[in-house]
Amino acid sequence: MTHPGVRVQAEGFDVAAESAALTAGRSDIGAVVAFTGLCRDEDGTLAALEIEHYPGMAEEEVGRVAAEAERRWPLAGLRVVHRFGRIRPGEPIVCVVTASRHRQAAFEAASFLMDFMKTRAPFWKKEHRTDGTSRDWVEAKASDDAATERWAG
Amino acid sequence: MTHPGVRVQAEGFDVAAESAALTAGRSDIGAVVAFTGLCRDEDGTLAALEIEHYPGMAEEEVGRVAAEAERRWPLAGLRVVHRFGRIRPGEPIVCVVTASRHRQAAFEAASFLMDFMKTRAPFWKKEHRTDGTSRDWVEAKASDDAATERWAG
Amino acid sequence: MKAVYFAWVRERIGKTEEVLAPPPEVVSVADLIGWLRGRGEGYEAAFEQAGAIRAALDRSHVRHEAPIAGAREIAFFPPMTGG
Amino acid sequence: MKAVYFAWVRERIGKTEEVLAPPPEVVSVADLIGWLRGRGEGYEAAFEQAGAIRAALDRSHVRHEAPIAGAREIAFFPPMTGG
Repeated sequence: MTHPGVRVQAEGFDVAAESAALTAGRSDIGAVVAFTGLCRDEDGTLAALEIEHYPGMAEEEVGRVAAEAERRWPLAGLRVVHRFGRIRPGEPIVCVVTASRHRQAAFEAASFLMDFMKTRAPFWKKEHRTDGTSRDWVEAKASDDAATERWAG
Repeated sequence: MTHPGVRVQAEGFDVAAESAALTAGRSDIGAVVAFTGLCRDEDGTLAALEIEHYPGMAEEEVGRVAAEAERRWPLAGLRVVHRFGRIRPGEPIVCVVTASRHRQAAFEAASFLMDFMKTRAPFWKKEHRTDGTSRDWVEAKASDDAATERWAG
Repeated sequence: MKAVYFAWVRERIGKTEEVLAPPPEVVSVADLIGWLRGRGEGYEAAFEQAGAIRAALDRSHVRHEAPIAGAREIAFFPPMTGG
Repeated sequence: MKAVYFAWVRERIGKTEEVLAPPPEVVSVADLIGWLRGRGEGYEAAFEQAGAIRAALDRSHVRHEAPIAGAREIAFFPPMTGG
């Protein structure tokens, strides 16, 4: 169930290179949407995020979401890269790149992938605070569940 | 009414550089959406697109659309670059980059910008065919009007 | 007032711009289109489906009902196909 | 069957994985959670809000009603916060 466009890694990534890989040598692609999710510093209170994942399942589950996106939209290609480990404010955490003939498919598929990544991919974020006193697990947001729900049916 | 994030130019652009310019030195941005619109070869029938624009109004109208996006969504920044002149299959025509704390604002604003770019920005595409026989103006699509309509209200 | 034309409106009229001096009874954009249609075959071809033609006054989109008084530049063009 | 734990479920239980040999009356994921809660304070703390805990059997999400028979690996973790 691992998908050739999906990677889970500790290293950073280059979203431009991911996009270029999808469009290289092709002239049937009219739209590329590249989403990058970045670590925010939460008004200076966050020193770093530590992202734990379920090795094996993370790749497989993201692959299942990717396959579902390809089933729903006519995509020319997609890439998903999700990092784990320690990530500092300003650094990228995740990217999703979708390519299609038309813009609506590319936009919707990228948005769908991110919504499902939030609620189905086995990653968990722990916050390391700048004051050193607390290290809390980020809580899942109801708004993310709601965002996922809108793709039902 | 020209907007500092808007450019209309004959030259190509680097969407990664546009994104980097929005996020450089900031750690309050959680999401960047970069849309790139590319010239398709229409199954080998298209040799090139020639894009005519209304100098002055093109910049102003895209600027008005950009200002409206900023009014509707809490954006940390946006960039829009639209090319004119002769563009070959595989080459980029337009890019829209939006940055925000949260992904939904970035996705929606980018999609909104593209929908309005299609229906309000004074650009016209003429097709140069590979068979050399015809040079037709691209017709506006009802689907683009419909896409714009969904942002009404 | 200066008129500018784009895409196939420009091609059919056969010029990119010109100075117009319409008579005082030409009040709205629609009036101006009607007046231009009487100026020759090219104009007639450009404006034959008048409802499809878009107009801008001083670089802002306007409806055909809009008054043209005071505008320095009027533009006529087909529906946009950028993006 | 191997059990693996993630995030605060792992922290509360105090281990990343272990081999479980539940009795035959433990049929579903929910049964296994109930059985684990009897194994000590850490498990009780991890599963005190059992409804909030997510489970996966052989790396696929499952509901708590799912039977565990035949699975080689069961995982317990809090709601995901990736992306």
